[in-house]
Amino acid sequence: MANDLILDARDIHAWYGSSHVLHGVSLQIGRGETVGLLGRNGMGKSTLIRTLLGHVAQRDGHILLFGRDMSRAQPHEVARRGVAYVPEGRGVFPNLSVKENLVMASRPAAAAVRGGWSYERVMETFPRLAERVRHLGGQLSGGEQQMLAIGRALMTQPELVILDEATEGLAPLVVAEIWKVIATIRADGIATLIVDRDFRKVLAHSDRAVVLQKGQVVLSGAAPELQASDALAGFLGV
Amino acid sequence: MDFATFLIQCLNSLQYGLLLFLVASGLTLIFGIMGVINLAHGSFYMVGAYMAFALTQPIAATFGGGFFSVLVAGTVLAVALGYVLEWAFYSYLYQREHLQQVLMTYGLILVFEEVRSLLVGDDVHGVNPPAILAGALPLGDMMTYPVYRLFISGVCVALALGMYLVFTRTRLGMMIRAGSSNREMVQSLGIDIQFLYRVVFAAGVAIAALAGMVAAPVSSVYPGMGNQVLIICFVVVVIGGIGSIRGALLAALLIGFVDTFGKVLLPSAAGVLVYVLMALILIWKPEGLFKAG
Amino acid sequence: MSTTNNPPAAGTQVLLRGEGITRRWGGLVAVSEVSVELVRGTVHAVIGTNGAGKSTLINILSGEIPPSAGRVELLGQDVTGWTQPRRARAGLGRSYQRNTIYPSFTVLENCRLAAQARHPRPWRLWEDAAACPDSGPAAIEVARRTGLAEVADRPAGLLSHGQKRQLEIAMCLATAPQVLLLDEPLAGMGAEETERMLALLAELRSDHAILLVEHDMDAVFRIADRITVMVNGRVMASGTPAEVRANPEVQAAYLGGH
Amino acid sequence: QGTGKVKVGLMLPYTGTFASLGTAIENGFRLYVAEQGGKLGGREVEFFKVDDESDPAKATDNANKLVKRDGVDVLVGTVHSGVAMAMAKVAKDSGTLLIVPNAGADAVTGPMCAQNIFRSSFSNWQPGYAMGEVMAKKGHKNVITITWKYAAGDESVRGFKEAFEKHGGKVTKELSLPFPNVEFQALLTEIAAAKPDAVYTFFAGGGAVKFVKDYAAAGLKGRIPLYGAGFITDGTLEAQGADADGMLTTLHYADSLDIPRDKSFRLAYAKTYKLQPDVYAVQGYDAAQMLAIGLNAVKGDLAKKAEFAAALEKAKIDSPRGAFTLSKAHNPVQDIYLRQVGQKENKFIGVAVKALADPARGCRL
Amino acid sequence: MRELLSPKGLFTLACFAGLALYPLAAGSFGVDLVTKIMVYAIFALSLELLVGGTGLVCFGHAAFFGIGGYAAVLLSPASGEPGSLLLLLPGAVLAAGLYALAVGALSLRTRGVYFIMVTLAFAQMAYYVAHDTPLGGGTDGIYLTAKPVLGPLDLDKPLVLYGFTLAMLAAVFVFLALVSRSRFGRALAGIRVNEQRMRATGYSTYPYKLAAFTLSGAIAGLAGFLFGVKDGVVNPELMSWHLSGAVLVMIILGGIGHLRGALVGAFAFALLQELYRSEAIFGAFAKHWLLGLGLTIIASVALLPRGLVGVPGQVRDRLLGRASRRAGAAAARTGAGA
Ligand SMILES: Nc1ncnc2c1ncn2[C@@H]1O[C@H](COP(=O)(O)OP(=O)(O)OP(=O)(O)O)[C@@H](O)[C@H]1O
Ligand SMILES: Nc1ncnc2c1ncn2[C@@H]1O[C@H](COP(=O)(O)OP(=O)(O)OP(=O)(O)O)[C@@H](O)[C@H]1O
Ligand SMILES: [Mg+2]
Ligand SMILES: [Mg+2]
Repeated sequence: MANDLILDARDIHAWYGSSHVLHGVSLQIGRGETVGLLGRNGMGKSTLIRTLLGHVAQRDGHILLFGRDMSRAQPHEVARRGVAYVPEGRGVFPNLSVKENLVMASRPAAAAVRGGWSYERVMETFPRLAERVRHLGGQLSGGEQQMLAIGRALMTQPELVILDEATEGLAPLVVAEIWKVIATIRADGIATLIVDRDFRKVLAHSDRAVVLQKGQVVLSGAAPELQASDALAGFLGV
Repeated sequence: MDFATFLIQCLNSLQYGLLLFLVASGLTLIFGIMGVINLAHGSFYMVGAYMAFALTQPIAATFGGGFFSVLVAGTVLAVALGYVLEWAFYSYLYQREHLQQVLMTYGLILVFEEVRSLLVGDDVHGVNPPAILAGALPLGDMMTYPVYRLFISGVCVALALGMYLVFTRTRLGMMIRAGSSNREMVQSLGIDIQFLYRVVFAAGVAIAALAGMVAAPVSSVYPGMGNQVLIICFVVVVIGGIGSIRGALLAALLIGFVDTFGKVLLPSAAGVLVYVLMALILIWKPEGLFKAG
Repeated sequence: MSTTNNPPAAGTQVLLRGEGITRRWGGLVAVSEVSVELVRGTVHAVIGTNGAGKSTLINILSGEIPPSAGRVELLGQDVTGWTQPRRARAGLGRSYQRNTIYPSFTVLENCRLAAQARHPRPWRLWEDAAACPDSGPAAIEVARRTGLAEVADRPAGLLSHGQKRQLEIAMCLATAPQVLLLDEPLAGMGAEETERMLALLAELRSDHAILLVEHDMDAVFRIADRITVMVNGRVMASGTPAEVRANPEVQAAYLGGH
Repeated sequence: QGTGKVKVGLMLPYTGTFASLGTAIENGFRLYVAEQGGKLGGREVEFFKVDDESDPAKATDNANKLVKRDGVDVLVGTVHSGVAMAMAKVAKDSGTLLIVPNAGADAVTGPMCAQNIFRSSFSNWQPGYAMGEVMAKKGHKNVITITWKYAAGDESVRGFKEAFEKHGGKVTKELSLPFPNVEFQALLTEIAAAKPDAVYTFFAGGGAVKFVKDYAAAGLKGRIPLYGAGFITDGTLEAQGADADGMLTTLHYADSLDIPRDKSFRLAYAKTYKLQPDVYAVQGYDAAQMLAIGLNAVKGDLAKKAEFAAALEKAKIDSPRGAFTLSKAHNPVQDIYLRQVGQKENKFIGVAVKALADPARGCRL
Repeated sequence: MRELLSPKGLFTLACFAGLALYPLAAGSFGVDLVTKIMVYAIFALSLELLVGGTGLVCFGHAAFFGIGGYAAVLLSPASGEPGSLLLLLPGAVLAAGLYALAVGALSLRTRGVYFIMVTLAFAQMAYYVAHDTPLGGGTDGIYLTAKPVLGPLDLDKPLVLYGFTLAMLAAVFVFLALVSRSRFGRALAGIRVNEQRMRATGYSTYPYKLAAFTLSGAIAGLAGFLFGVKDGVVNPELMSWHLSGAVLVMIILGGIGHLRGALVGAFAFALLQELYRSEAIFGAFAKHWLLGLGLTIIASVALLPRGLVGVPGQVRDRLLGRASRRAGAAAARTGAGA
C-alpha cells in the first residue's frame, strides 16, 4: 500500500509570519483515491493545500510525492510531478483569452504519457466555455471562471487534482455539473483532494475524509463512517 | 515647407520614432510583464552603445569580423549581463513594492554610470557604420538620406514584428503574459517562473543593448546617454499603454512626428511638446492608447 | 421551508427601482431590459446562471458602471446620473462578489471607515478619527452583529476567506444603508456562518430593502420574499418562491431539480 | 594670515558629461602650481575639491561647502554656466575670490561682475562675434544658425549675429532644439531645404560630435559650409573622425600655435599627464597664473582685494594661448583664432579678431 | 499625548531637540548644510503625504518645489529692497498650491503608473517654461537680491534662517501628524488601500485626492520657498525630474508610510552624499562617489525592505524569530530556498 501512495505528508507545520497556522498535520492520498478535506472557515484547509504545493515558504515537515522527497521543493517542481491545483478564488489569468488560458497550461510531454484531457474534451465538458473561447479570462462571470480554472487544471494531465472550493459561487445546475466532472475525474483514476463547504457532497464523492480544526487533524476516516459519525457535525458547526 | 521637405521630415519622424520604439520595447516588456519599473533600462542602452565602441577593436583583431560580428557578440554579452543581473539584483524585487524597485534601479543607474567611467572614461566617442551601409541615397537636389538610418528602421520593424509574434502566438508568450497577472498560479501549472523571468529580463536587456549598439553610429557614444533616453522611453511606454508592444510602436511614432515637426514649426516650445502630448493623451485615455492584454 | 415569507404589506414602499436596465459589453448584452423593484421589508433574490448578468445588474444599480440604457430610482428620486458615492450616501449599500476590503487595516478600522462615510467632516483635521463619536460605536456594533467581534483587532488581510466574506457584509452594514445589494454574501461561508448570516438578514429585513444575489438555493428559498430569475441577461421568471420553483423553464435552465 | 597655506577650492565637474573637462582644468591648474614649486605668491597651495555635477540646483551648496566648511581663499570653477553663476553669487556675497576657468556665461563678467570675480577663459559672446566677422568677410550673405536653446547657445548666436549683421550679412533663420536633445535630423532637413550660404553653430561635447556627424551623413558637408564656435571641435575630433575635416571654427586657442610658451606648456603637460592638453587645460593653467600674479602683488595677503584686482587689471598674462590682458570687467581681452580641422587637430590658420574685448554689458565696475 | 511617549514619539522628539541644539555645536557650514537638509525634509514630508498617506506616487513633485522657489524670487521687489516674509511666504505657498490644484485636477483622472507619468509631464512643462522662456531667466536662473524679512526676523542671517526652517519643519510635521490621524487622513489611507470600496461606501474620492494633492503641493512650495531664500538663486534644475526622483528616493529610503521615514530619509540621503564625496575618507576615489551611493542604496533595498525606520522592527522580528525555536529555523531555511 505504501508504494501506492501519491502523496505522503507527515507532521506539516506552517506559519504566516509569526502566526503558526498548521500544527503537525499528516495526510496521505493513494493512487486514484479521492480525499475530502473538511473544516470550518479559517481552520487551515487552504493553508495545508498551499503548503503541500510549496507556496508557503515557512513550512516544516516531510512531504513525499510518488515516493520522492518534496519537502523543500518549488511549486513548479510539485506541479510537474502531476499535481494540478484549482485555487480558491479561481486564479484565472485575466489578460489571457479562454483559449490561451487552456493552451498555456497544456504540457505536451505529460500528455504523451498520460493523455486523456485534450483541449477538445475540456470544451465538450464545459460547453459554456466553448462559446467564449475568445473572451479574456477577466471578462468571464464567476462561474465561467471556475470552469476555466478546472479545465485548465485538467489540461496539465494531472495524477492528483486539488480543488479548493471549486463550487463556490456557481449556479446549482453548474454545481451539479462540477460534481459530475469530479466524478468523471475520479472515474478516470485521477486522485483528488476536495475542499468544499457542502460537506455532504464531499463525503458522497470521496473515499476518505479528513477534518481540520485549528490547524490539526481532529477526525479522519472512510467517508461513509464519517457521514454517520456525530462528532463531524460538532466540528463543522452544523 | 514644400512638399518634398515635408516628405523627408516624415521620413525623419518615422526613423526617430522607430529608434525610440526599439529602446522602449524592452522597457515595456520588463515593465508590463515583470512589473518592474526599471529605471536602469537607459543604462543598458548605454552599455550597448559603449560595447559597440569598445568591442570593435578586439573583435576585429581576434575574429576579423566587422560591425555585424560586434552586434552578435554584444547581444550575447547583453543576454549574459541581463541573466546575471536578474539573478543578483532583480529576482527578489518581484514580491516587493514597486517603490522599492524604483529605489533599487535608481541605485543601479549610479553604479552603471560610475563603472562606465572607471572602465572606459568620460570621453565622447564615435562609431563608424559598416562600410556596406555607409552610403547615402540622394533625395531632392540638396538632401541625401543615409542608408544606415534605413537599416536602423529595418532592424526596428523586424524586431517589432518578431516580438509581436512571440508574444501573441507562442506558448512562451502566453506564459509571460500570464506571469504578469498571477505568479503563484503560473508556478502551479509547472512553469519555473524564476527561470522564465530571468529569460524575459535577459531579452529585455538584450533589446536595449542592441538598440544602443545599432544607434551608436548615429548617436555617438557619451556619458549620460542612457538617462537622456530613459525618460522619453517612459513617455513612449505610458502613452502606448503599459505592456503593449503595439501601443509602444504607435506611441514612439507619434512622438517621432511631434518632436520632429515641433522642432521645425514651434522651436521655442519643442522641449515641452512631447510632454503636452502625453498629458493630453492620458487625460483623454487614462490607460494609454492600448490597454495591455 | 418558506415559513418566514411575509406577504408584501399594503402601501408598500419601493426604495429602489430599476427600469429597463440594459448593459452591453461590445457585442455582448450582459443585461437586457431588466426591471426590478426593491420594497422595504422584503428580501428580493436574484438568481440565475453564471454570467447571467446579476453582478452587472448590481453594479449598475449601485452606480459602479453606467447602464447602456434604462433608469434607476432611489427613494423616489431619479439617480441614473448620480455617482456611486452619492448614491451610497443617499442610503445604498452594496457588497462585492470578490472581497474588497482594506487588508492592511484592522477589522474594526475597516468597519469604522465605512461608518465614517456617514459623517465624513474631513476638514476637522485636529480631531482624532479613532475617537470619532459616530463611527467608532457603529463599527463595534456591526462587528458584533456579523460575528467578527473576536477578530476585531486583527488585520483584515489575515482573515480566512470566510471571515473576509463576513467582513464584506459588515462594512456594507456600517454605512447604515436603507437598501442593501448583496452579491453572493454566503459564498465561501461555512454552515455555521451561513446560519448566522441568514438570521442577520432576517433581522435586517424589517426596515431595509434587500437585493440578494445568491447561488445557495436552500438559503434563497428560506429567506426570499420574491425571486427573479435571470438567464443570459434577461429575466426568465419573477414571482414568489413557490411560483419560481414550480416554473419548468427555471427548473430546466437553472435549478436542475433543486 | 598671509603666511600659512593658500587654500584653493576647486569646484569642477568630476561626474557626468563634463567630467573630462573638469579633469583637464584641474590638471592645468596643478601643472602651473607644480612649476612654481608648489607655491603661489610665496605661500604653499592646499587644494580642496568638490564635484559640482554640473547641477545648478546644488551649486550654491557646493560653493558654500568650500567657502564655509573648508574656508578656502579662492574658488576656482567651473564648466557649466548655470553653476558658475551660482558660484558668482556666493563669491559676491561672501567676498571670496573667484576665478572662472571655463564657463562663458556673459553675465559673470556682465551684470554679475565684481571686484573679486575673474575669468581666465572667454565669454560666450567672444568666439561668436569673431566668427561673425570671419563669415561676413568670406562673403556669406545669408546664414542659418543652429544651437541648443539654452543660455550659452543663445549668447553665442547673439554675438555672432551682432558682428555678422553689422557687416551686412543676414541671419535668415535661427534654429534651436532643447538642451540636451541630440535628434538633429529634422533641423538638418530644414537647412537643406533653405539652402543658406553657410551655417553657424554652437554645440559642445556629445552633441557636438553628433551634430557634425549628422551634418555629414545628411550630405550637407561640402555643399553648405559649416562654421562654429570652437567648442564644436574641441575634445571631440577623435569621435567626429573625418566628418569634421576642413571645418572652420573660432576660439582663443588652437592646436598648432607657433608660440614658444605654448610649446613648452604642451610638452610639460604631456609629460606629466601622458595626455595632450586642450583649451580647458590652458584655461586651468591660466587661472593658476592669474592667482599667482595677484598673490605676488599683495605679497600673499588676500585681504587686500583692491590691490589684488588692480594688479590683475594691469597685468599681461603670459598664456600658452598668447599673452592676454583683462578687461575692466575681468574677462580676457584676447586674440580669437580662426582654426581649421585637419588630421584630428584644430590647426591655427590665422587671427580672426585681434584683442577682442567682451562688451561687458550691464557691468557697473 | 500618549503617542508622544511611545518609542516612536520619543524618537521624533529627540530628533527635533537635537536639531534645536545643533547650532550651538556647529560651524557656519554645518548650519548651512542642516538648513538645506531640513528644507529637503519638509519637501520629503510633503511627498510622504501623497505617497505614503494617499498612495499617489507623484514623480513631478519638484515642480511645486521649484515654483515655490521661483515665487520667492519673482515676488520680491524689483528694487532690491528686502521683501516682506508675510507677503512672500504665503505667495509662494499659494502659487505652488494653485499649480498643484490645476495639475491634480487633470492628473487624478489617471491611476498607477499613468499617474506617475502625468505628474512627470506636468513637471516637465513647468521645467521647460522656466528653462526656455525669459520669465525665469532661462537655464542660468535668477537671483534674489535681498532676502525677505519680517520685523527682526531677517532671513539673511544663517542662524535666523536655520531657526525659521526648523520651526517650519516642526510645524509641517505636527500638521501632517494631525492630518494622518484625522478623519481626512484615515479616508486618504482608505483610498490608498482600496479606492473602489471607498467609493462604494460613499466617499467621493476625487475631492479627497485633490485636496491631498493640493496640500502636498503647497507644502512642497513652502520647502521651495525656503530653498530659494537660502541660496538666493533659483534655476530650472529645481524643477527637474532628477530632484523629483531624489525626493522619492529619500522617502523610500527612510521608509514609506511614516512621517519619521521622510525625516530620516532626507537626512540619510544628504549625509550619505556628503560621506562618499569626502576626500578625507575616500581620497582620490571620492571622484567616484556616486558608485558608493549607488551600492549603498542597493544594499539598503536588499537588507532593509521597510526602510530605515523599519530597522528596529526588523531587529525585533529577528530576535523574536530566533526565540520561537522551530519557527525561526524553518523560516530561515525555506526563506533561503524560496
Ligand atoms: N496570507 C496570510 N497571512 C497571514 N495569515 C493568514 C494568511 N492566510 C490565511 N491566514 C490565516 O490562517 C488561518 C487559516 O486560513 P486558511 O485560509 O487556510 O483557512 P481555510 O480553512 O481555508 O478557511 P476558509 O474555509 O475560510 O477558506 C486563518 O486563521 C487565517 O486568518
Ligand atoms: N468588464 C467586462 N467586459 C466584458 N464583459 C464583461 C465584463 N464584465 C462582465 N462581462 C460579461 O457579462 C456577463 C455577465 O457577467 P456578470 O458578472 O454580471 O454575471 P453574474 O450573473 O454575476 O455571474 P456569476 O453568478 O457567475 O457571478 C458575463 O458573460 C461576463 O463575461
Ligand atoms: Mg480556504
Ligand atoms: Mg456575479
